Amino acid sequence: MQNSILDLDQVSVSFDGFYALTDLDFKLYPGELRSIIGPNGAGKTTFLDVITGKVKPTKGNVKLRGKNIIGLSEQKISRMGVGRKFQTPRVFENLTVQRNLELTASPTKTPWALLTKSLSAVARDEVFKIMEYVGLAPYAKLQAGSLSHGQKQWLAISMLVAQSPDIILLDEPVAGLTDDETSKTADLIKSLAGEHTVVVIEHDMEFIRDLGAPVTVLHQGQKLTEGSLEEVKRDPRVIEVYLGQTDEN
Amino acid sequence: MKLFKRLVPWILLAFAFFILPAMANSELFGFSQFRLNLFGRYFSLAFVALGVDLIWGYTGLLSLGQGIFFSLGGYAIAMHLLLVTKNDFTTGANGLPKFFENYGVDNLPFFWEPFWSFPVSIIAVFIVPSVIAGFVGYLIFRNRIKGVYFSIITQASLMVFYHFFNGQQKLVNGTNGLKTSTTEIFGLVAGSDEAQVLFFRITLILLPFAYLLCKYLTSGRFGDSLVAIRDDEPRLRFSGFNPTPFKVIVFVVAGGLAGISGALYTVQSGIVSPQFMSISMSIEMVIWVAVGGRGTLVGPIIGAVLVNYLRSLVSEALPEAWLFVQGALFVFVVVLMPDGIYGWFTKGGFTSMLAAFGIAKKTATYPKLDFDESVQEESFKV
Amino acid sequence: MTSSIPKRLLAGFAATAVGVTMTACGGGDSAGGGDFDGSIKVGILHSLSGTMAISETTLKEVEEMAIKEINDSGGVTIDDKSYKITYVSEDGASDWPTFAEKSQKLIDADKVAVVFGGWTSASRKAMLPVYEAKDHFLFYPIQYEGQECSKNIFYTGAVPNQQAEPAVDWLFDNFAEKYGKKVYLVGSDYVYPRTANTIIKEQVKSLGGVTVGEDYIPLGNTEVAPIIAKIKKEFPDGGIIINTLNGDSNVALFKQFKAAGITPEKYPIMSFSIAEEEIRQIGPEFVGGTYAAWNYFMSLGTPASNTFNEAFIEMYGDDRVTNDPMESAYNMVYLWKAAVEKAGTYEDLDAVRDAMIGIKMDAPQGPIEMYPNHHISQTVRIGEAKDDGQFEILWDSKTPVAPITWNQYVPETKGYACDWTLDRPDAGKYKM
Amino acid sequence: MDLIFSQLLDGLSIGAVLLLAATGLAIVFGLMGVINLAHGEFMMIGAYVTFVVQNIFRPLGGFAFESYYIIALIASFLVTAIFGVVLEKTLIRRLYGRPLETLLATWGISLILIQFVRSVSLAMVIGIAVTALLGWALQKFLPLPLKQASFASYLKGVLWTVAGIVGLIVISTTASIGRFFSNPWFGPRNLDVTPPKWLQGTWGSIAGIELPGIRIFIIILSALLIAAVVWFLTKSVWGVRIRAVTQNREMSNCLGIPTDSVDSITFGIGSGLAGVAGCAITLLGSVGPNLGGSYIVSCFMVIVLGGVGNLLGTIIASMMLGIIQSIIGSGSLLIAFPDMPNSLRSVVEFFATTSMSYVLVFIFIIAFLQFKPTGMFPQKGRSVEA
Repeated sequence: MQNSILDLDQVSVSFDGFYALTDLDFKLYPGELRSIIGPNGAGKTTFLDVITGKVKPTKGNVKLRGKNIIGLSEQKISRMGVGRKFQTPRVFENLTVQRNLELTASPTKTPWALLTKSLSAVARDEVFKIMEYVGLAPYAKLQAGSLSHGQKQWLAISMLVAQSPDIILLDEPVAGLTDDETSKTADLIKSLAGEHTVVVIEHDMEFIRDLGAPVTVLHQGQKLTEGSLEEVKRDPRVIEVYLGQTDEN
Repeated sequence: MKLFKRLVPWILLAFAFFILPAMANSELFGFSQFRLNLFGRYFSLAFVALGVDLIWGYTGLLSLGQGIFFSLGGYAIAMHLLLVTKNDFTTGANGLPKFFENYGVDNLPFFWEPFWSFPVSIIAVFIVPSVIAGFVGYLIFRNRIKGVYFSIITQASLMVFYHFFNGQQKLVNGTNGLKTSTTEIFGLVAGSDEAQVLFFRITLILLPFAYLLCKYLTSGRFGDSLVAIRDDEPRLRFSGFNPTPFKVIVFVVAGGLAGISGALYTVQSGIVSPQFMSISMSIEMVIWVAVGGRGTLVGPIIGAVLVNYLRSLVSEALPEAWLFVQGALFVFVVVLMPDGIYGWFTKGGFTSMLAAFGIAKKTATYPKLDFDESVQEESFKV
Repeated sequence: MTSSIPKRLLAGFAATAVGVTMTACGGGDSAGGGDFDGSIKVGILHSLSGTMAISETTLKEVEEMAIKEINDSGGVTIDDKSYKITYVSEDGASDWPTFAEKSQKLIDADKVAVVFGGWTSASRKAMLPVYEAKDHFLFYPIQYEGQECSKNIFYTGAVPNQQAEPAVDWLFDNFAEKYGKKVYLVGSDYVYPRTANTIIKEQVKSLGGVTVGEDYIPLGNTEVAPIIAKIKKEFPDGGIIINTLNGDSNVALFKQFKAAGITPEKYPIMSFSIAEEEIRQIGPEFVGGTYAAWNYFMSLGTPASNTFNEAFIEMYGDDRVTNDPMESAYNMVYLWKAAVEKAGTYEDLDAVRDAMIGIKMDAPQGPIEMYPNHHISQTVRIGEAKDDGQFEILWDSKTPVAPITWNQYVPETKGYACDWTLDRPDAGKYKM
Repeated sequence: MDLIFSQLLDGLSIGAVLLLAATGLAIVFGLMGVINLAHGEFMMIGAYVTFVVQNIFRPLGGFAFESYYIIALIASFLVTAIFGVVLEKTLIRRLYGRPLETLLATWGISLILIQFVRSVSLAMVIGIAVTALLGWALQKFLPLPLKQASFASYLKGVLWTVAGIVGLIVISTTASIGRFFSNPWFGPRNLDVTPPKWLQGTWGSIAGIELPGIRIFIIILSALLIAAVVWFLTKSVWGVRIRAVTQNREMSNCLGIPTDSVDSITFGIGSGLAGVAGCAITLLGSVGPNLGGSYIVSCFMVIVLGGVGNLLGTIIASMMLGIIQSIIGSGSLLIAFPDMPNSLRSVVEFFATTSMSYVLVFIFIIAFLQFKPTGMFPQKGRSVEA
């Protein structure tokens, strides 16, 4: 058996007695593509918060390549190769598209390096390639704030790609995108898997199906079940959980 | 045309450097030595405004404590001048600055000892504020204190320094502050016209350097990270950046600029006192930047000069009205002109106004700008 | 001051926009009108905005009144020519650097013959180097701590030997028997109270007394609870308190004193900065029964005093009061006029300054004279605040007391004097 | 023991003043995220209202005058609350979500208010009324095509400027009529507010310590006000609405809560509390244009120290600051521990003045925030965005 790249062991998170995650076990292997679904309040975002260091678990262990990362700052974890896209597309609105990408593509992220060195030609080429790929090239010199919602989603994902982390965490990457864009995003994500380890959180079942990846279902901070989408869909517990809910789609 | 635009600031600078002192000398158009001196002060305030712009306009951290660094620079240079000058006006019987006599202080407080030396004092003008800014900044930023909390804490720090300087007569002459008019520098009496013209020119020579420093800091990816901190700091963190050193560096530079500003201002106004650390002074620095245009580097310079010039005009004509005008300025800029004057011009506010009135751009621009000469000059300065 | 705002403002903008220095203020009307042969421009520099505006605007008013009186009675006469006094008023904005800046403006841009201005010691200290550097001419009207003697400044307020020292003597004469020779000092945290208290402490020591406590409150602070606690501890059954607080803190002090049971019956309180105007602001029910030492009280009752009071009320309304600083400010305009007439010039500042010394005047407070140390002799009076907002005069020095600039109680300055008629480099402070 | 008790009492009363002043700010800042630097000036307005009420009642004398203070408390709440609502509707509303901008704008407002009370006269009031009326009328009766023109917003500015200039002319002409019009109502002077007899002097004593009436009254008043605020926020309809809007604005909006009115009311109440604080402060100090400035920084310190949006934190923080200030500033440490080592002694002496006790308090706060950056009682949970 391969060594897991990310390993959550009995992780619990509580806010003033309310448990957002309860004794969650989760393993991720290099190159894997994994989808996570679950109704609202299932703890999906908290799950990402724990991995990226934004929230410190009340209990349990989180290991990245066998190294405990609990208590490390967000930037340290990020530098260890974990990238995240947020639920709402968060980009630097007052920088141009190109500069957004160049900033995240910077290999060393210390003030001194940014002041004295210019970005390598290779990295700059990479940025252009990404922009070409996602169709943002015409907007390269435009301020990110003036992009449409869909374009911002793309830019946010592109920034992750430019950052090129080992583990890519995507929180609702296709919310608010058109069908075309959605399927294009699915293609992009599939092409990333293999070289990177990708976790996708989504409500959009069509999209999850497109990805064709193993699915983990979270409910009330716990792992309900795991398996392929078809298996999961047949699980009576999953049906029960979702029936009570208003499905956003 | 483009070349011309680039030259404009330098022409203006040269004009201010050579022509204004000559005008003041011959009292041409009623432009007196006193006015020249005032303009020297306005320009020296542009330094601190540049610093505020770095930290607030670019990085989004509203410091209400720049007065600390401004005053420290002023105190450093003033104490040096007081120490090295030996004349009846400034020196007491014990060979120390006269005010020490009032409190029966016979030994110079130890921390003033280095200020006998000119080079040390000049370096201290920006190093001392920088170091303190670095220390304070590190403590604050390390804990991820930002937004209004940062503002409030810088204000509290300001109060610490204010009360300390106010309460310590024996060390820094308390409320009275330090006076430099009768001290001597480069063989001139600091309050004399010759020295004042010299200070004016030194200010103008240093200003482009401060500008270029800021330009250097803000133009590359370092500058981009500052803007990124302003836009979405947590996001930047998730991209692997540690914002703390960025913020500390910017705060340090802003502190150093404030120190230089304070020193230049002090020698031109003849006094540094704890009043420079009053709450209002530090907030005013912010409004200069806001009026000129935050997030641009020309803006703060325009703002500092323009607002202070306006202040002189209004408070000479009608002292009571200044607070009204100033208050209105705060509200107006924040609500209706968030980009400031320079931003309004460069971001198309002006053209869109003309367009709104249905005036064709080209033909209307020239007479309009010609008519308002001050606007034309100021907006391209440096 | 709301009159003709737009006109003056617009005039101001128009004038300065083309870089012309302005004289758009107050009485700076066109020069030499009417029956005058010319005009002399003087400067008035007080805080018209900020914390100190409360007190300083009254000085501006009384100086305007003196100028008006002089102009109405023929102006300044030099060589049989009469000159009208015009003035430029500037705002010190309660900000010491601004005082320095505006002084510079008055001297350089407006080219005034003399400046009347200041209130706080800090503002004077800020202006002093400007006048010394430019070798110009300032009149300062407020009682202050002394220990200063500038060639370029004339001081028409009291120095400690004309106010604080006699007051301490008087306190001991009247209350030492009951409370012992113990005093508690309360002051604002700036140079006047600190220096004055240094002198008082030395004096108390030489009189065989002790200073049991000394406290300073930052200007504008209104929290005095800790001080009350300390006073009650030192003086559980009453004792002598000397108060050199300035401004707002006084209101807080007296209100909270009363609430804490520190009342004049048990605690004789002597204040050096409370005059008629302040009684009204604090409220007579709080300060009534406390003492103050001044050279002038509105209730003095001499003909000269009544004339002065009536003229002021005539000009500014019958709800107004006069006080010592105002009288002092009024005097200095007349003193300057007399010196100019004696010197026969207003432009040669050296000559005017030389002529100044020895000028005598029948002021509202009685006879005064300018001494060679640039201070004036004054009569010292002690009054008790009454419910009608006036003082009842309990004691006076009968004759004017000569000013002593370098204090003789303080060891550092003991034996020093100032005499600007002497031709020696250390005339400002020489060993007697 | 005596000493400690009396210092505690002093500390409590200093703290009670801080608490009074900070409660309104805590509501506005904690619930709305608005930094109101004009809060101190609202206190000043409250103090001036007290002064006016006193002058109305003074001629009545007797019982009527003795009870004026109660009416002044209510009046100062109402008047400042109205000021607050007007400010919210005209200015603050445009700046929600931009706290730093609010900070600057409200500072501007505070400057205007300070100068306003200094120079307000009948002429000025007439002038302002004329400006407002004219400005409103000009907008109202503007021909429709002009209203819809592309330059309408600029035209609006021009019209207001015209109205403003007309107002200035009105001021100067009416002022020149006579003193009746031009005399400032309050002027830059400090004014005298006399507490009614029953508040003056001491209210008996406990264990040999006299209880100053004013101090006790302020402690009681602040306790009552806090109780009232807590009741309002937790039990009343509007209070619940306010909390709902604080927690989730969109959701509240969907549920039919008038969020606009909620904002106005919250800000109005916060301002009104400032007015009450101002009224209370007239008992301790003077009424003057600069009254507010000395409190504003301390108020923010209290809130930051206590934790934003937490009334309990505000209470504890203000009492803590009050007690520290009273114990350090009065130098009673020296008296209580007469035989401390010399080095320590000189340090304590160094800080045993009012100025230096401020320095110490502020240093203490900054140091405290090093360990607890979000105050004693931070807001918790996921809703607090990093």
